[in-house]
Amino acid sequence: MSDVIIYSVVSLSLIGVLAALILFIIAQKFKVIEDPRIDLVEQALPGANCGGCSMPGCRAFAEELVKADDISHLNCPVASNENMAEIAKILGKEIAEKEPLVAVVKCNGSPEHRPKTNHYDGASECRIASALYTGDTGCPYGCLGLGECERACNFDAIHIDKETGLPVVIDDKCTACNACVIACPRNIIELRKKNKKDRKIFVSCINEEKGGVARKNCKVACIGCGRCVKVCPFEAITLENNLAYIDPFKCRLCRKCAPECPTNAILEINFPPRKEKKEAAETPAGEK
Amino acid sequence: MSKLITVSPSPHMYGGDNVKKLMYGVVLALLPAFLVSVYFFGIGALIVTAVSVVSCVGFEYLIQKHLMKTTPTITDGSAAVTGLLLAFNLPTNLPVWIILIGALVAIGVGKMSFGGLGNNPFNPALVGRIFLLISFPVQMTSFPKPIVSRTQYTDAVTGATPLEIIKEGISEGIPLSELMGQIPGYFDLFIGRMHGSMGEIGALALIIGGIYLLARKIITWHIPVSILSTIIVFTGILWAANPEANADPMFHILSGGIMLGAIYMATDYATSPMTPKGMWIYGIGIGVITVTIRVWGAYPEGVAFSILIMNAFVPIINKYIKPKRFGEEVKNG
Amino acid sequence: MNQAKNFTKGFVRENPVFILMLGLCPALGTTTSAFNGFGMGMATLFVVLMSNIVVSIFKDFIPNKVRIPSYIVIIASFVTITDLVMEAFMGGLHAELGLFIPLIVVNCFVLGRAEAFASKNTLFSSTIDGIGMGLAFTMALTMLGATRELLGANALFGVELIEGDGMLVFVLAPGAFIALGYLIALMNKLKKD
Amino acid sequence: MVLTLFVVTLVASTSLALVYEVTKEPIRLAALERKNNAIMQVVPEFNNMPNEEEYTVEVNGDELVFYPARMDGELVGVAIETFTRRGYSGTIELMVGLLPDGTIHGIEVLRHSETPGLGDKIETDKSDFYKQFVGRNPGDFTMKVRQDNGEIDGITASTITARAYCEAVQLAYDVFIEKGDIK
Amino acid sequence: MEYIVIVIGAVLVNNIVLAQFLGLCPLFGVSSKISTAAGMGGAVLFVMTVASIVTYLLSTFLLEPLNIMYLQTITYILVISSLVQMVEIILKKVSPPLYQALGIFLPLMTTNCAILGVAILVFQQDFTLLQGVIFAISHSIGFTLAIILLAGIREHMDLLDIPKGMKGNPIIMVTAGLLALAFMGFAGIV
Amino acid sequence: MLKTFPKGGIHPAEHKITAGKPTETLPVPKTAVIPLSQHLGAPSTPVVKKGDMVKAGQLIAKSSAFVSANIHSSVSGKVTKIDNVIDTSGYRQPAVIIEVEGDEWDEKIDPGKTLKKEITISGEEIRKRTEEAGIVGLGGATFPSHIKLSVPKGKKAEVLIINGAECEPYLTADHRLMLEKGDELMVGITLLMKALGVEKAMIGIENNKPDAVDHLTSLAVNYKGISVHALKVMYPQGAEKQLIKSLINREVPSGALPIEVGTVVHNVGTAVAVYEAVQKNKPLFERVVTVSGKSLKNPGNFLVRIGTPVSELIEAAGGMPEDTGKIINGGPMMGKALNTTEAPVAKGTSGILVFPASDSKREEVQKCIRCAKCVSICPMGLEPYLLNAASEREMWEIVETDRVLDCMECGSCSYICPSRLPLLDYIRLGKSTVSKIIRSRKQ
Ligand SMILES: Cc1cc2nc3c(=O)[nH]c(=O)nc-3n(C[C@H](O)[C@H](O)[C@H](O)COP(=O)(O)O)c2cc1C
Ligand SMILES: Cc1cc2nc3c(=O)[nH]c(=O)nc-3n(C[C@H](O)[C@H](O)[C@H](O)COP(=O)(O)O)c2cc1C
Ligand SMILES: Cc1cc2nc3c(=O)[nH]c(=O)nc-3n(C[C@H](O)[C@H](O)[C@H](O)COP(=O)(O)O)c2cc1C
Ligand SMILES: Cc1cc2nc3c(=O)[nH]c(=O)nc-3n(C[C@H](O)[C@H](O)[C@H](O)CO)c2cc1C
Ligand code: SF4
Ligand code: SF4
Ligand code: SF4
Ligand code: SF4
Ligand code: FES
Repeated sequence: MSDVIIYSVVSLSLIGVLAALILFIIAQKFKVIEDPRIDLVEQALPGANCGGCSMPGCRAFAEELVKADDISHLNCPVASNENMAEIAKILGKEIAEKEPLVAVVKCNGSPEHRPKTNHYDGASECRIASALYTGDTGCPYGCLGLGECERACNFDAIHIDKETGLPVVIDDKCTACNACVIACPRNIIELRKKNKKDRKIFVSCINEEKGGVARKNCKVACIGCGRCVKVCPFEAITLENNLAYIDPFKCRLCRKCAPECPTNAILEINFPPRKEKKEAAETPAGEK
Repeated sequence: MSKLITVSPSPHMYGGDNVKKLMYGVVLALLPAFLVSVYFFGIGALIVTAVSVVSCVGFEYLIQKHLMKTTPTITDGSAAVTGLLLAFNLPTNLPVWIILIGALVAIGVGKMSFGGLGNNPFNPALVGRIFLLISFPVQMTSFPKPIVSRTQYTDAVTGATPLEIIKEGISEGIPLSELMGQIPGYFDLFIGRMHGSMGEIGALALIIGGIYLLARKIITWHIPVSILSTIIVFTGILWAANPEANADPMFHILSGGIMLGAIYMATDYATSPMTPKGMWIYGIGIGVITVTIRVWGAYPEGVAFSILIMNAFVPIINKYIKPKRFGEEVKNG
Repeated sequence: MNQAKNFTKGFVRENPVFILMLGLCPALGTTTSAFNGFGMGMATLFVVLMSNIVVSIFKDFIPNKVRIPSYIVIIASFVTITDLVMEAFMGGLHAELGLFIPLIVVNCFVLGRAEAFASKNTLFSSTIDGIGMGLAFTMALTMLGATRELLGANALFGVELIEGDGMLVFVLAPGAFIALGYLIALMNKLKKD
Repeated sequence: MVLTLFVVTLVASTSLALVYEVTKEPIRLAALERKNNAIMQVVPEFNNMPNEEEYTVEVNGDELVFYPARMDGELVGVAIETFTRRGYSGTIELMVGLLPDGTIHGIEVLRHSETPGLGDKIETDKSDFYKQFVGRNPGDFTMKVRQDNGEIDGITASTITARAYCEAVQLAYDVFIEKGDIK
Repeated sequence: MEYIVIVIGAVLVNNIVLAQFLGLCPLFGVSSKISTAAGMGGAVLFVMTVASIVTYLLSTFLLEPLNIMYLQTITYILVISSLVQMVEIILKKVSPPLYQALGIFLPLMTTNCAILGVAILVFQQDFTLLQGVIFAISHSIGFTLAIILLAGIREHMDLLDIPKGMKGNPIIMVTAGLLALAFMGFAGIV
Repeated sequence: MLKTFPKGGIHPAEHKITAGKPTETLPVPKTAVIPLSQHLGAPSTPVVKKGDMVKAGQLIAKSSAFVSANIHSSVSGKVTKIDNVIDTSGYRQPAVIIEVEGDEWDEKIDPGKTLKKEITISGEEIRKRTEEAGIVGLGGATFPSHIKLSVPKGKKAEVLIINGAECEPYLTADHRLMLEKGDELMVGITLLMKALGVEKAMIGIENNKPDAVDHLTSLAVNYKGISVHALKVMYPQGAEKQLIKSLINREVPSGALPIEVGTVVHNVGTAVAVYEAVQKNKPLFERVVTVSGKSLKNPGNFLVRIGTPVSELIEAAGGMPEDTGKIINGGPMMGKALNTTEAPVAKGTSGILVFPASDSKREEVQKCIRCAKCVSICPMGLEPYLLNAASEREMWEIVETDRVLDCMECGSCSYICPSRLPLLDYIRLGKSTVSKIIRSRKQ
């Protein structure tokens, strides 16, 4: 009876120790040096494996972070600033504070403003339509409304409005991952600084045609008249190729420009209603 | 301009075939075999077919409408083909409730779970049939006698199929020459006077339908020919080696579901390879596995299993067997 | 830690079988009937619970490098104990479950609990976790067993409900996979709602 | 490190050994009881200890185990542990109880791995298949399935199992008649 | 002949995953790509064969003579887990791409029932060493076949729209079920 | 057996309604809009400015790069502006707009119709004239022809292939040209042969134009080295690589040019244009355009000045029918749908098709049923169903390794698909994305 106990104990221990020993030797022989920080960084990342950083998954991003000398250009859209700060601490590297951004759609040409000139009947993809011709309206710059951006968004933050046929961004859901910006073949979407209370002022048009042509095809096109440029007290607006652009970092949301625009191409969103001029306060599509 | 002109990428012209026409083409091709079945099995053939087709179409409708919440596409005819082919794979005295289970499995598990037409990796009708065969081995292997039980449905006189007789006999060590006396002659096999599943009898009618499918370009010849030739070669070798223990190739291709399988079921679009070379591999695989199961396996018949097994290989075949690219191997001269 | 949540997490949200897809072999191999599933679940419950307890007690004494081998030895011991005890006192069930009892030792779910939970948590939490997850596993196996028994043999816990044979496939391998597939789909739906 | 592992295995093996020692006897008893139960099922009432009188008979290299059952010293039947390898999924082991004249008194299945729902109908609590054998003397009827021109109704879709079952019972009977003279 | 029976039986008839329910975690975990599935198959082949040999020897020359077969489970698992670790360490050095591909799944081999199950079966079936080795190799081939077929179908499904409710694990399970259904056709060949 | 290529191809309904209609000359338009980008390659640089007076045949824009072509005025009159207009490409592109006054031709041009057979200049000069005359391939690709005439070092042209297949349904411009300008064509071919230094030329014609085959065969006896071959009616018989395979049984490797297998392919129209440029000094400023469609009153073949608005062609063919749903520039298989009838005819415009609304809308799309029809008809041996699915799901590696770049956009796959999948739409998307990926990889 005690035999069994002795045999058991001895053989089992023997096997255990033997296995440990062999393992130990092999581990020494086949050592691979891998940076242990990769694991640490990976744990600090959100682990969503969304590819928003343009790497194949979080681990690859972690490896990249460890490898790179300057990580300020490496950016995980999902991670918060704390996450990134933690990673920077692990790596002992500097990291740029991320300015919160949000996507805005720079086309306001709903069918009432921008009548259809033909009927598109190809595969329902903006990239395919845009590779074919100028589009189903007179404007060769405007949104095609086939929802490439909606499909690109992993966060359910951008949707085509059925009535206007234009995409609308849900500010709270948008992580500024840039996916829709890349997806849009017409470069209509821009990531802009996220202001307090989600306020925004921007020129909702990218048409570079001459004023007359642009206006003919779309009632709310920017015609490049330059009146907004003149009224802006902060020199935030520039005019190039018949198109005005408001620099989000220079703009201080004074709202002087919007009422100046003869075509209502400048949108202001999430502001309290204006008292004096009713016309401009009417919030056009693009608001959620 | 009041009416807007249409703009779309090229081409601007389309061929005449569409999914509906193809599917109803298959239905048409199956008609002769159906009539043969009705002639031999009578009321049973009618009931089984009606129940199977209606329930397949019905289940597809219900699943699409209520589970997948999409617009039902039952008019494309693919569910009807599945229902018809499922019926062709069942004995004509099968209780209605078993047919319903078969249809639910074929359409629900075999097809719609994968997203419906074109998505299923396994042949839905065969999924239904094998599911039933394994679930209800008794009911699925009692086949009514042709002609005599035309007016009976459930309590038809049953008997064994030629393949069962041969298999059982050989396992008992009875020489083949003696067994051949117990089965119908080759002419009867050819026109379908034998025990068997509803639609697998009647090689002649099946071949006529097959010629129609080929002429309409609904199927290509590669799969049927590769299956049949493999079976002929393989069984021919076995037969030549020991004619007393192995049936001859003629018997093999005329009995059981080989014709039905090779012409109508192995050719199912969704579950067969895309290139001629792939089709040959697929067909040879089906032939070899069929004979293996018939000769060495537990089941007297192996076509259904072998098609399902080769269905599983199809994605791999499609991945590695590519069509001959233009300009690939430059043999200029 | 909220112990109620700790206890219930395994039933739907982190169900080892339906959601995490761990321990699939016993989940499919032993669930020919509700009773067998239940029995296997209970055997696993015992091993999970005991190994969780032992690991959480000794976690501080076990150096990191030999953590996994030590856990495996601990689990293997409890498995062997279960095996021996069941053979002695529950011969019938033991024969039914067969190979799958020693295989509890390789059930990723058991090691997973020891690794991911017990080695980081207190004795109490680990006990609750062991019981909760064990019960969840048992529930999953019983459910699967019941489904298969119901469809495959028209019976539940050995009681015949409808006269006649069921759909044999469900007793066999293909039916096991298919039944689990649809149960997972159902569970996913529950999880979402 | 190695030490910890050593200690863990030490503790584990010791405690295992202890459990083993404790369960060893119950396991043996449980196995014995199963056998006894089977014997009890297949032979008439007895008051000896058949498994203490067990002996084996060799046939073609395999062994059949005989358990004579006696009532007050008189032989009332023999339980024979027989088997066949020709089951659908391998070996089927049976306990066949014969009366001294060779009449079958009862049959129990000890072990099999036939398909649940098909071949497992040979189990006594799953179908009445076994009843066809009880009370009949294999010497008086062809103990074969109908397909083989015998008198036993096979199990539908499980001819192979039924055939194998008959074979195993036949084996027990044949050995009983030929070499089974009870000492 | 006897070896052919073992091979066909293990690969087709009693396929370890499709009929015997062993090694399912890796079957579902590592079958998203044909290439990784093949790698996993190779790893299983190696570990299963070596593990079967070592455990066979251990049982025949140590556990059985000493009458301590009840330690089977614990000794086997010790052997297997160290073996797996060895493979992992070696692979990391010798073939980093393969290591990358199989990555986290190598440790899972310790908890792969197939390895332990086959080791136990080899001993239970009273095989000779050679038979045991063939048995183990055949089973790992069966495993590889099943996992590659499943991976093929899964890769194919990447190009389809699987309904929402069935996406992911449910449809993979059903696919495995249909695969098992098809393989039942091999019943009785040996 | 007629010659053909071995794999794939379709046979769409031919609808060659205008085959029997002799070419009519269309009046000069009131305003000509001459796009600066009528060819493959870089747009030309204008050499005239607003207010300039020009004559027909006068150079108005110069080739601006290696792959580019000269552009000549097709009318005489005053340049009113150089502006962006939507042309047949569907995009807004720069064009020279000319207010027509009279019809005065450049004096160097010989406007006579007499055949000028003898060739007096060298091969190199032929090439140069071709370049000066702004000749681009008239078979559809509008690739500047002079580039094809200079054989790269190390390569040797053995045979010139003349593409008279005209495999697109409806189109008959080449057909008419072969019938009406057979001798000019033969001289043009001889010129091309001289420029290339080859002894042999083969004309390939689909067998649905037996009159053209007969006519050219009878003419060919008078010209050395030229043979005429009837080809099986099978779309895309006229595609360069397929035609080469049909005629000389050589396969141009993936990504390579015909010269790789010792041949150069030119369209019959191109050959005639070369004749006119070399022998008559006439630059390319007019071409034959088929205007056709089921509901047109007077479909026909018209000799049209480049820059004529499409609307005038439709007017000449009997006016825009009530039921018009689509207007196509080119054939129905490869042509481009226009979004405005104001787009001007360009060098590459071989046909203007007016489709009734009933033929214009695509049918409802179903899922791919994997019927393999697209695989079996793809003449390039591709797997359209796979390229389609992979492009749709942005699996670009598959798209690339399965050779999307070999696709010549013949449209056979979209044509045949019983599920009406927009295969070619997605394949084009795949092609452009993969090219972008490859380009960025090279950097
Ligand atoms: C999964 C499966 C399990 C089977 N199980 C058994 C079994 O347990 N016993 C048996 O005799 N046959 C079994 N079979 C064999 C078939 O049922 C076979 O057709 C039958 O043995 C012979 O048919 P019959 O009994 O109707 O004459 C099985 C077949 C399959 C596919
Ligand atoms: C970038 C490019 C370069 C070419 N270079 C030559 C060349 O050097 N020589 C030549 O004979 N053809 C050349 N070609 C013309 C092609 O051979 C071919 O005629 C042209 O692409 C139109 O053919 P398709 O209509 O069949 O597409 C070139 C084409 C392209 C696109
Ligand atoms: C699908 C397809 C069909 C074509 N069909 C014709 C045709 O029918 N006739 C023709 O002249 N060119 C046709 N082409 C263009 C030829 O490939 C090639 O570009 C042309 O013959 C070269 O001559 P060119 O440069 O003089 O135009 C076709 C091209 C493609 C891709
Ligand atoms: C030639 C041809 C053969 C077919 N064969 C089958 C078949 O064997 N089983 C089946 O369920 N459906 C069959 N169908 C119908 C249809 O393709 C089938 O439902 C698809 O597999 C569903 O995706 C067939 C269709 C065609 C055109
Ligand atoms: S794709 Fe990214 S940037 Fe665009 S809306 Fe969605 S979250 Fe915002
Ligand atoms: S914003 Fe761009 S991507 Fe989005 S619908 Fe408009 S064109 Fe398409
Ligand atoms: S369009 Fe491209 S893919 Fe389609 S058939 Fe033609 S060559 Fe093939
Ligand atoms: S022709 Fe259409 S349906 Fe058929 S395989 Fe190709 S894409 Fe799919
Ligand atoms: S439970 Fe068997 S491999 Fe995980």
